[in-house]
Formats: sequence, C-alpha cells, structure tokens
Amino acid sequence: MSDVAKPAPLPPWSFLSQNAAQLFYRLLAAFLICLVLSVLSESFLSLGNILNVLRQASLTFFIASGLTLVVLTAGLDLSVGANVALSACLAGTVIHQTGSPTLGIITGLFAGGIVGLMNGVMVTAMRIPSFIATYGMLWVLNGVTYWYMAGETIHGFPAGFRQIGSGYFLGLPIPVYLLLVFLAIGSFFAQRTTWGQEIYAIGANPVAARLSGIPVNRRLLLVYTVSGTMAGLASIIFLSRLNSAEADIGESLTLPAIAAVLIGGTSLFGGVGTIFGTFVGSLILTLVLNGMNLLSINANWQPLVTGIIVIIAVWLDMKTRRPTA
Amino acid sequence: DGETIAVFTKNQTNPFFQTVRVGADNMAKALNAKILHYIPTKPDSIPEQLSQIEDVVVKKPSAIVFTPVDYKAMVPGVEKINDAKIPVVNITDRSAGGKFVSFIGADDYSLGLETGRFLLKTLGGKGNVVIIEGVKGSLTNVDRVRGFNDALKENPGAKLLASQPGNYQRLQALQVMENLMQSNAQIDGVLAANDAMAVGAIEALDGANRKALVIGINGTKEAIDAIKSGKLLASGDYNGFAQGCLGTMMAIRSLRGQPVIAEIVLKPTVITKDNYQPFDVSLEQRTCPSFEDASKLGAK
Amino acid sequence: MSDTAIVSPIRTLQRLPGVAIVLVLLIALFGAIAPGFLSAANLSNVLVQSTILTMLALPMTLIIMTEGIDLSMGAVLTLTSLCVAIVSLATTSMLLGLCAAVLVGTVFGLANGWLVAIAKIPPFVATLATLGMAHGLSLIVSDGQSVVGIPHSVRDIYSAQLLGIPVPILMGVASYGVFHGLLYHTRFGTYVFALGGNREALRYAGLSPTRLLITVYAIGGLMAGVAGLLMTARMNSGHPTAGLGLEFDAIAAVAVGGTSFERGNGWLLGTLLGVLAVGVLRNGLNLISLPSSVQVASVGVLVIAAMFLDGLRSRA
Amino acid sequence: MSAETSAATLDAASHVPLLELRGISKEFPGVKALDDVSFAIQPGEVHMLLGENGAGKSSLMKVLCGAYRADAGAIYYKGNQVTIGSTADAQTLGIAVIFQEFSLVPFLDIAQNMFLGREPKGRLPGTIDRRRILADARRVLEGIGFDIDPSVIVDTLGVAQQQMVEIAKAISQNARILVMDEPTAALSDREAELLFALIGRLKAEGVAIVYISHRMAEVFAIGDRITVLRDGRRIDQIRPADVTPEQLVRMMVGRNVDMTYPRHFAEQPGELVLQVKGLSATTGISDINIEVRRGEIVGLCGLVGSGRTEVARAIFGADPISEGEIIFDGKPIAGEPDVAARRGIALIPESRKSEGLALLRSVGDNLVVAALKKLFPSGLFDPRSAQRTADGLIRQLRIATPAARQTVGLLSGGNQQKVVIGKWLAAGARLFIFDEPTRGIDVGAKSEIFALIDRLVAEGAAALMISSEQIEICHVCDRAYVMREGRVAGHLARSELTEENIVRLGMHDE
Ligand SMILES: Nc1ncnc2c1ncn2[C@@H]1O[C@H](COP(=O)(O)OP(=O)(O)OP(=O)(O)O)[C@@H](O)[C@H]1O
Ligand SMILES: Nc1ncnc2c1ncn2[C@@H]1O[C@H](COP(=O)(O)OP(=O)(O)OP(=O)(O)O)[C@@H](O)[C@H]1O
Ligand SMILES: [Mg+2]
Ligand SMILES: [Mg+2]
Repeated sequence: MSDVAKPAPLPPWSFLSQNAAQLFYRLLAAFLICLVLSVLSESFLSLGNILNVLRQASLTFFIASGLTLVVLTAGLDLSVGANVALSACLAGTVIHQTGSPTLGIITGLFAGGIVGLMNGVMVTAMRIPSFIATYGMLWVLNGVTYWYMAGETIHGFPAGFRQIGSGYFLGLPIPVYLLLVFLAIGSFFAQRTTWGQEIYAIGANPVAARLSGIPVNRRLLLVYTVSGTMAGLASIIFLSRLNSAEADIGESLTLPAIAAVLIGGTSLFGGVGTIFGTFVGSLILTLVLNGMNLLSINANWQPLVTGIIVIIAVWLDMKTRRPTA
Repeated sequence: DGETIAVFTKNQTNPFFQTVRVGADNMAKALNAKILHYIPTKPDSIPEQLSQIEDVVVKKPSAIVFTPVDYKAMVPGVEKINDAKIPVVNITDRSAGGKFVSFIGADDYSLGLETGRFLLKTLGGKGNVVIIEGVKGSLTNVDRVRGFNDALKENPGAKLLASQPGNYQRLQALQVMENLMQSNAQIDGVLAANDAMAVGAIEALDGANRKALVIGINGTKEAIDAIKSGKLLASGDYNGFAQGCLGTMMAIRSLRGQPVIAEIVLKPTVITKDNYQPFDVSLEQRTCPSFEDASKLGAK
Repeated sequence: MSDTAIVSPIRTLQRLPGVAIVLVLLIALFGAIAPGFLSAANLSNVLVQSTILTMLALPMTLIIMTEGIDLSMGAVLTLTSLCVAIVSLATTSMLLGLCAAVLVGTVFGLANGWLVAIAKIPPFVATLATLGMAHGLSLIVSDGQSVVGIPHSVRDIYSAQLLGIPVPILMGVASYGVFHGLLYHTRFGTYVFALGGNREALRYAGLSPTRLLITVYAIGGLMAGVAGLLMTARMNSGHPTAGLGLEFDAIAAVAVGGTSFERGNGWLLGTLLGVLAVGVLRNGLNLISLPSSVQVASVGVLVIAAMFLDGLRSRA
Repeated sequence: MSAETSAATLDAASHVPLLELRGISKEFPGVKALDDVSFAIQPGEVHMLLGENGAGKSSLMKVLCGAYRADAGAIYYKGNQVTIGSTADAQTLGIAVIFQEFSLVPFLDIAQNMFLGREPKGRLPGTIDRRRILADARRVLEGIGFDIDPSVIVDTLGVAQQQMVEIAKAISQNARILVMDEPTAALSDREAELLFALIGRLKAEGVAIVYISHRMAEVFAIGDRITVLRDGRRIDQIRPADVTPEQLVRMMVGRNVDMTYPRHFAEQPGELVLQVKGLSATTGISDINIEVRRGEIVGLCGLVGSGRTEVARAIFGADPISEGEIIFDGKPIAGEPDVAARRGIALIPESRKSEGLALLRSVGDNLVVAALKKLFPSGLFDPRSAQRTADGLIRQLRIATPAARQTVGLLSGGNQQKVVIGKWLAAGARLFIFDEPTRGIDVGAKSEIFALIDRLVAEGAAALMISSEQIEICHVCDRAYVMREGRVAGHLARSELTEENIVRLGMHDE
C-alpha cells in the first residue's frame, strides 16, 4: 500500500497552529479586555496596575496550575479551596506556636499535599469518580477546619514571612516572581518530562495508558498530590499576604480556579491543555474584576459581567478548535 | 433548672458569631441550663436554617435564641416556632415578623454612623474616602453602609470615591482596595463594613506603602490588636458576647417566670486607641452582664 | 432448597446499590438513637425539606445522562424564586408569578442548551457562565434585597395539605412520577439514553441530537422555575442568594444515586434515594445535636461512603 | 487493465440499477478518501465492496446513507437523481446500514435499540407501546434465528451478540438496500452461518446487499459481484467466478501478496521465555499451563468466550490472578502492567480503539507512549527525539499517515493496528502477546503484520498469538494451545496444526 502515493501531507505548521492559534485567540481575548479597559480607565495601563493584576492573578494561578494537571487526567478537584483554608489555618497555627515561618511553610505544603494524596487514594484505590470524591472531601475539610478554628481568626505573622506575599524585589512583587517560576516549572513538567507526557496519555485514554505500561494509579496519586501541594502553596501566599487565616477563606477560591483552567483551554475530558493556558485564564478572570473595580461598576453587575466574559473567552477558544468527526 | 436552649447562629466561620455562642454558653452555665447550637453547614444558608428550625421544633427545646440568617426570609420559620409554642428570643438581626419574648441587638445603622463620624472627625471633615461593603442584601450591611453614607452627608468636605463590595471577605477586600488604589492616587479614609475587610484593606495599603485611616465594625480580637498597634483607627463594637449572654438570659428568665426586658439595643461604642483596654481580654475571661446591668446597656 | 431461601436475600442486599444501603443504615441508626426521628411529623419534615432538591436533582439526572452538567441550576432557582416574589407582589396572582418563574427558568435552560448543543461550549463552562448571569440578574432585579409582602396564596402552597399530605410532598411525588414516565416510557426518554450512550446512533436514526439536548437543558430550567415557587413559598419572600450552591447538592445526589457521568447510564430512583439520604442525615444529626462541624464533615463522609460501597459492589 | 471492459459488459447486461453513485469524491483534511468513484447496485444481488484499510469503503457507504455529504458526484435511485442529505433521506429510500462502528445505545434494551427513532406510538402522546415494540423485536430476532430476549440491556451483551442486534436493527427496517460494513468481524462461526442464511433469504426477496469484508472466503461464498477500491479510486468491477483470490488481492493492494504468510521457522526452539504455571483468575480461567520459547510464535485458539483474552490479560498483569505463577526470563513476575512492560512483555490488545490507542492524540504520541522510560531514562522528554523515533517507526512499519502529528483516530484500522504494534517495538519488548492482531484488517496489511511478527521472532523475540481465524494460526504458528471453557484443552505441535484439530479440541462436549 505504501508504494501508492501517500495522502496529501498536512501543512507542516498544522501541528503548531492547532495550539498556537488557540493560544493566540486566548491571548487575544485577554488583549481585547485590556484594550477596552485602557480606553475606559486611564489608570489601567499604568505599570503599577499591571503588576497589581499579575499579583492578584498569582493566587488563582497557583491553585489553578495544580488543578490543570488533575483536569489533564480527566479528573477534577473541587476540594482545592477548602484545602487552602485548612492548610492556611494549620500553617498559621504552627507559625504562631513555634515562631518559625519555615516550619509553617513546611506545614502548609505538607497539609495540602496530604489532602491531595487522600483525594488521589479515593480516586485510584477506592475508584470513586474524582468529582464526587473531592466534593466529599470538600465537606470533610470544611468540617475539620470549622471544628479546628471554632470561629477564631489567626493573625499577625513575622515581618520576614510577610515578605513572601507582600514584599518586593527589584521593584516587582515577590508573588509575581513566584508566578513566573511556577509557570516555568509547571510548563516544563507538563511538556518536557516523561511524567508529563504520561499524564497527557492517561487523560486521553486511561485504559490504553495502563496497557501501555504506564503506572496509572501512581501517576494519578502524583497529580492529586501536586494539586494539593499547590493549594498548600497558595495557602502560604494567602497567609503571608493577608496576615491572617480563618475558616472561610477557601470558599470563594474554587470556582474561579476551575474557571481559569477551563478558560485556559484545558479540556475536562482530559488529555488537552497547557499550564500557560491556565495562566492566561487566571489573567482574564483577574482583569475582569480589576476593570470593574477601576470603573466602579455597581457590585450587582459583577457576576453577570464575569459570566458574559467567560462565555466570550471560551467561545473564541472553541472557534479555533479543530473539528472532530 | 436544666432547660435546653437552642441557639441559632448564622455560620461557623465568622468570629462574631463565635463570641455570641461563647456568651450564650457562659450565661447558660451560670444559670444551670444546657445549650444546643444550630449552625447551617453552608454559611448563611436560608434553606438550611429553615430546615433546622423544622427539625428543632420536632425536638421541642425549652426555648430558642434566634439569629435569622436573613431577617425577612426566615419569618415563616419564626412563625413555625411560634406555632409550636416555644418561647423565642431574637438576637443580632431584628426579624421582620413573628412573636418574640425579647429582642437583643446592636443598631447597625448607628454603629455605621458613629464609626463613620469618628473617622471623618479624625480626618477633619474632609478628604477622599472609599467604602468596602459586605454581602449585598444582608441586613447588617445595608444598615452599616447607610450609616456610613449618612456620616458622609454630614461632612460635605469629604468625598466618596467608590463603594465596592468585599462580601465580608478579607481577600476580596484586599483586592478591591488594591484595585481602587490604582485609579485613585489619594485615598485618606476607608470605611469597611466589618473588621476582616478593614484588615484586608490595611494589608493592601501596607503593600503599596500608602497610608490611610481605616475603620471596621465588630470589635473582634484581631481589630483590637490592630487598634493597639495603631494600624486600625477604630472599630464599632457589635458586642456579640453581650448579645449571646442577654439573649440566653432572657430566654431562661421567661421560662422561669421572671421578668424580661422586651428590647435591648446595645449602644454603639466606637473602640479606639483610647478605650480599647476593657475589650482586650480573651472571650473566656469575659463575664456576662447581670440583669441589672442589662437595662443600663441600652434597654428601651 | 432452604439454602437458596437463605442465600437469596443476601444476594439481593449485595446487588443493592450503595445509596440504598446507606439510606437503610441511616434510617435504622437514627430510628434507634434519635428521639422523635420516626414520628410521622418528623418523617414528613424530611420529605418536605427534600422536595426542592428533588425537583432539581431529577432533571439534573437527565442532564448528567447526556454527559452534561448544569451548574447554573441553583442560581436560576434563586432568580425564578425572585420572579415569583416580584411578579406575585405586583399582580397579587400566584399563578402569574409561577408563569413568570417557569418562563425565566426555561429561558435560562434554553440558553444553556443553546450554548452546549449549538455553540458547542463544554457544559461545565457554559453553565458556570450562566450561573454568573443568573446570580447577577438576581442581584440586579432585587437590588440585593429580600422581596417581601407577597400574597398569602404563595406561602400557603408550602404549608397546605391535601388529603392530609403536605402539598410539597405531593409535588415531589408528582415530579418523580412525571420524570419516571418521561425517562422510561416515552420516546424522548429513550433518546435521552442515546444522547449520552451513543449520539451517532441518534443521528443515524434521523433524529436531531441538538434539539434533544436543548430540550433536556430546558427541562432543567423549567423545573428550576417550578421549584422557585416552592422556594419563595417556603421563605414567604424572595432572596437574592437563597438557592446558590444547591446545584452541587443535586449533582451529589445524582452521583450518589448511581448515575454515572459517562455512557448515558441513569437511574432516577437512585437520585431520589440520594436526595433522601442527605435529607435523613441532616435531619437526624439535628435531632441528636452533634456539633455543627461534625455535621459538615458527615455530609462528605456520606457521599464518599455511598460511592465507595458502589465501587466495592461493581468489583465483586 | 481489463477493468473498463469487464465493468461495461456487466452494466450492459443488467437493466437500470436500483441505486447508482456516479463520480463520488470526498476529501477529509489531508486525505482524499474518495476520488471519482462510481458504483451501482441491482436488486437481489450481494455486491462485495473490497479494498485495503483506508481504501474508502466505509466512507463510500456513509455517503450512500447520508452520514457524509460528498464533495462531488451524484446519486440516482431507479434512474432518477436524488439527494441524500441525511440518514432520514436514506431511510425513506429504503436504505439501511450496519455500520462498522457500533451504533447501539448501551443502556437501552435490544428492542429499544432496534426501533430507535421508529418506536411504535403508545396510547398517551409521546409514549411507546411497550408490548408492540417487544413483539416486533421478537419477531425480527426470530426471523434471523437469533434467540434472545429483546428486553435485555445491550450493555450486558458480548461483542458478537451486539453485532447480531445491529443486524436485527437493520433488518427491521425492511430495507430494499442493505449495507453491511464488516458484519462478521466480531462474529463467531455459528453466528456467521446464521447471517449467511439470512443473506440468502433477503436476496431471494429482491433486497440489494452491499457487503464489505476483509475475509477472502466470504467473498467467494456469498458474493455476486465485486467492486474493488484502492486509495479512494475504483479499480475494477468483476464477478467472483472470473477471478482468483490472488488476482483479487493484487487488485486491492496493487502488488502480489502471499496468503500463506511464509515464515522462517526456527530449526531449534530457543530458551524458555515465558512459563505459565497453574494460572487461575477470577475472570474465569483456571489451571492454565503455557510455555513460550525464544524464536517461536505460539498460537492460542479456541471459540469466542473460551478465555483466551483473559489469559493474555492475566499474563500482562491487567487482571489480578488468584492462583499460579508466571515466570518470565527465569524470574517470577507479578503486579500491574507497568511491571510486565518494564520486564519486556507487550500486549497488543483485542480492541485497538478502546484499549490500544488514545484516539485523539497524534500517531507520534501513541508510538512513543510505551517507550518513554526507555527513550528518556533521565525523565526529561525531548519532543524532537520522540519525533525522530516516531518517524523511524512510521517508515519501518510503513504506516500510511500524512505525518507523525496526524490524529491516530483518523487512520484506517490496519494502520492503527500497526501503531499499536509500533509502540512496543519502540519499547524494546521481547515477548509479544497479540490478541486478534488481524481483526478487521485487510489482506495486505495482514501479510505485512505477519511478516513483522516473523521478523520479530527471528530477531530473538517470542510471540503468543490469539486469533479466531484458525487458518492464520495454522499458517503462522510453531505450535498452539487450544482453549475450552477457561482451560487449556490441548496442545498441537506444528505437525498437528490443522483446522480440524483445532475445532475438535475447542468444541464443547455436548
Ligand atoms: N471523519 C474523517 N475525518 C478524516 N479522515 C477520515 C474520516 N473518515 C475517514 N477518513 C479517512 O478516509 C480514508 C478512508 O477511510 P474509510 O473508513 O472509508 O476506509 P475503509 O476502506 O472503510 O477502511 P477499513 O477497512 O479500515 O474500515 C482513510 O484514510 C481514513 O483515515
Ligand atoms: N455466554 C456469553 N454470554 C454473553 N457474552 C459472552 C458470553 N461468552 C462470551 N461473551 C462475550 O464475548 C466476548 C468474547 O469473550 P472473551 O473475550 O471472554 O473470549 P476470548 O476467548 O478472549 O475470545 P475472543 O478473543 O475471540 O474475544 C466478550 O465480550 C464476552 O463478554
Ligand atoms: Mg471501514
Ligand atoms: Mg477475546
């Protein structure tokens, strides 16, 4: 058969274009929002505000980047917000008790990671669909946090620790450095390691991945643990930025993180998506809120406007998807 | 003796309601009664509190101390309690309907007004201010923000730059403040509808190396510490501890056939650098006011 | 032969889905330790409290069977509840209020369906966006305030009885009956199975998956409208945040009830059992007055336990 | 070639065709699936449509039934031009199709599936007359000799039974034109017999049948006319009596193919590679004892459902084993598939689409997925080196794809199968377990795959091969085990390997 002429070759850039075009449209969406905002509000394009937006986007991004890996395996982690709350409260306590930020940071990361690992165990060993397992985990974590905090607030941390969230280095906020570092690490992990490749393969077809010799359960455990640890990292940033922890901080973090992943072009069916897309997704969400604050838009309108922007962003993204038969 | 009192609060996360619950526990211990707490598992959930009322009515506690998660939407629930002939004391938010043994609360409007006035007086009656609102539609927020606005009206020299929601959440208040600082080069005062948001705003100001006077409301531990260290200008005292104490006291007294006070609206106290000392003790160490003191605290 | 007589009930128990086991265990447990749990008044309580969730979880089952999801349901419920309040306040007519609610709900359902079926936006994202819109509209039309003073005819729906049975229970039972008939006895129901199981098969059979899919989401919106009436009646007012988050309860009930998120495998009775399990758990815990934080955690444990039992069963 | 003349004489001999496609072209991104194809069907004939994988057979039939719209060309029904814009149009013309991919809804019952979209109306509007739909279904099922309760949920059926339901579904439409796309690929011999009998009856009733198959025997057993496609073009149209299988294969593939699949049998068996001792598993196999040596291809045969797949999966670690021992290269092996893969065992699973490939990913991604550890021991993935490996395999296995970045789901079946094999070549496996490696694969590709397997074992690997086509086992294997009801019923040495022996050992004792 091969001596017959092969079918017409795909244009050489077609592989790139599928991703590049999508990326382009997503960036275009972000750019359009920026354009509109800079026309409407002169303070928008100031360096200060750009750094401000990046710093705000960082918190969503930390949570969303770990979540991206989970979504790449066709899973979901609804417990990230509750995980941030619990990890922050535990880390805060440790810093208070021991006076050592280092121990606190370790506690936060560790607590987040353990929660992630438990999610992973439920998904792999107990074979509970991730959506439900992590939804159950969300309630369990909330219960534990409510009990542990008993309506109290932990606040007031050492100045050194506060630098992580609110400090500057060479004129840039430290969370922005962290954001860039984790964006690089995350992208490298997903695109340039064998583990990353295996994660894509698992998302695309878990059965085939297992029968190709990929230790699917181990990789899933890894992915959920990483997602949990990233939530732990977010809790540290939160703690050092807000100088306090209370039981309800996670509630408003989960849906925006999921939205950032999805706006970023990662498919809930697994196997498709990038960390960089998630970064752009976080950026778009943050820009929308920033713009509404800058323009002093009536608070009642904010959910509506956010909803419309999400639709537009995703629709632009869909436009560029290759149609599947 | 040995009565069971069911205490309803709005959520498990807000420190304010913790002070209410500790107050109720304290008073019950002193009067030898038993307390059962009912708190929605989802913070401020209307359907859940309605279900809890329905469940509790089956259980028939001796009396109920009740904070509605929404002062209007919970009226049918209160009527159910009334129908079951369980005496009920209303605390914190004044219910829009139903029969109560007594109402104990603080006046959100005057709290907003008084703390707002204090800020503006410190600013000399002029300057640029912003309001960070709580959850849209909640009674406390509506009244507090109305108080802020009326305080502003009394000071025509002051200018309101923006009034944006922080949903009583620290992070949201911080981000709103960061964003507002981008479009407003000069902000002199911040009126936050609760302490968590006030502290969030302070963190934002610190992060940008800017200064402004900030006030909050609730008189939480965190706020007292911030006042002590000079970061927060003032906090309006909502006195949840006294509300919990007095609500429980009135419920038990009515069960025991003792006289009760039909309505106590605690006078607003603005906690500042000059008067924070009495508030700077841990909850457990505070003592409930006596019945005699109660009348002085603001009975009508 | 005595052997088989003994074995068969055990076999049946093994074949019972996790949710049924959990429900039976919960009822037995609370019946034993919670005073008043088994009283008629309390059981009726549980049922009445479960109606709104039932009315959301039933259409949610169909939506999940099509490999979709509707995150906007809670927010749409909130909006339709406000519609009932506002319209009946303005016109003093409960019926007009209901019509407005059903209309608004259906419009949102159609919008979800359009976004999913025609704009091809993944259901999770599409309905996340409409969630924002419905929530925003709720805040805008109510200006963030409760709407009160609505006519008594509305609130009477919640407290009225027919033949000694509370009307909400009757509405719940009727909804279940309608959905059961719809899913298992009509052509439409057959096509719902096919929407998730094999959409190509529908296309080859000359049917339009697009139209069917839109209909499924529209039904979800419609039911949110009907449930909005109950919600308003229950609170005797409209409130701009009252129903937020209920969609996750509904989704959990569907999943716990054994409907899977793929291949169009749905079980309507399981959904009902799932709703009841959550209702019984909350009610029972209130009666024995455990600390509230334990209640929060136990909802999660219930969800995980039911799914775990199902997993064990499917492996055996 | 004599193609034009023979087709012309055929057409002249018959009257106006029932259905005629003229000059049909269809292009997919990067692939010209159909190029000016003409095709006519007469009532009461079985028209075989042949061609290698990806020749465009399924595509042509999808144009015919309205699932695809042609880019160019026209369709004539009894001499009048018609447009078939949808499957509904096709149904009104009396065209029914048994698709290659199952078009069944898993959680509906057999009757509901058969009458999907054509349900008898019940008393209330919108409802279904349950009794009638069951009765109708039962009648059709009886008519084709398939004995099953129509209220059984389709998901619980095996592949063969599902295929029978597909057939029943098409039959129930009382079509005048019936298209069958590889209907026997998933059927056992007994069910295939039922199908052939059915085809005979339909023919007598004047139904026109288009039949697509890769099984040469069927072409001569039931075909009245043959159309051969190659690379989207019509090559020829002839009668079975006028050609030999070898000529036919030449037409399809464009070169000579030896259908006895020559092998380089080893003089002397190598050392033991795999030893299965007393293996039992909850999946329904018990006390399996099997040995495979270097340089051997060992067959594993038996009836459908005899447990061959289960043995393969248990060896690979895909199913847990309850008893017994598996020894590979002299050392025991246990655990998940990743252990087996690391030790050098490869499983080419029965269902390449659901178990072998990530259909939405690229050919290249699929080719390197099993070899990630070997290619990148440091854990750092280098896309360019992966690309080189993939390109190498594509050349080596002659996988017909425009590029390594093509989505693998868009390849034809044979090429997909090569990708599955290719990923284990990259991983450097030394024992290959093939489960139905040639199912649904054209003769050309089949001989290439067997040549490939032969080369693998000649170079020192070993193979265990499951196949339902006994003739293949006889041609290719050094020896074979025959399974029956979850046990090994016997062993056949090279000299004893005949179809009769396999059938004798594999049959259930009645
Ligand atoms: N939807 C599609 N999109 C892109 N390419 C397609 C599509 N469907 C088929 N093709 C391509 O068109 C060509 C013809 O495919 P078709 O399925 O008709 O082959 P076939 O002759 O039926 O092969 P097989 O014997 O494997 O079934 C193949 O190269 C295939 O990859
Ligand atoms: N008695 C039966 N009833 C229903 N389905 C059956 C029965 N026996 C086998 N099957 C189905 O037939 C298919 C083939 O069976 P299985 O894979 O176990 O056998 P095998 O020996 O590996 O055969 P093959 O490799 O030819 O598929 C499976 O899908 C199985 O579920
Ligand atoms: Mg084909
Ligand atoms: Mg098999």
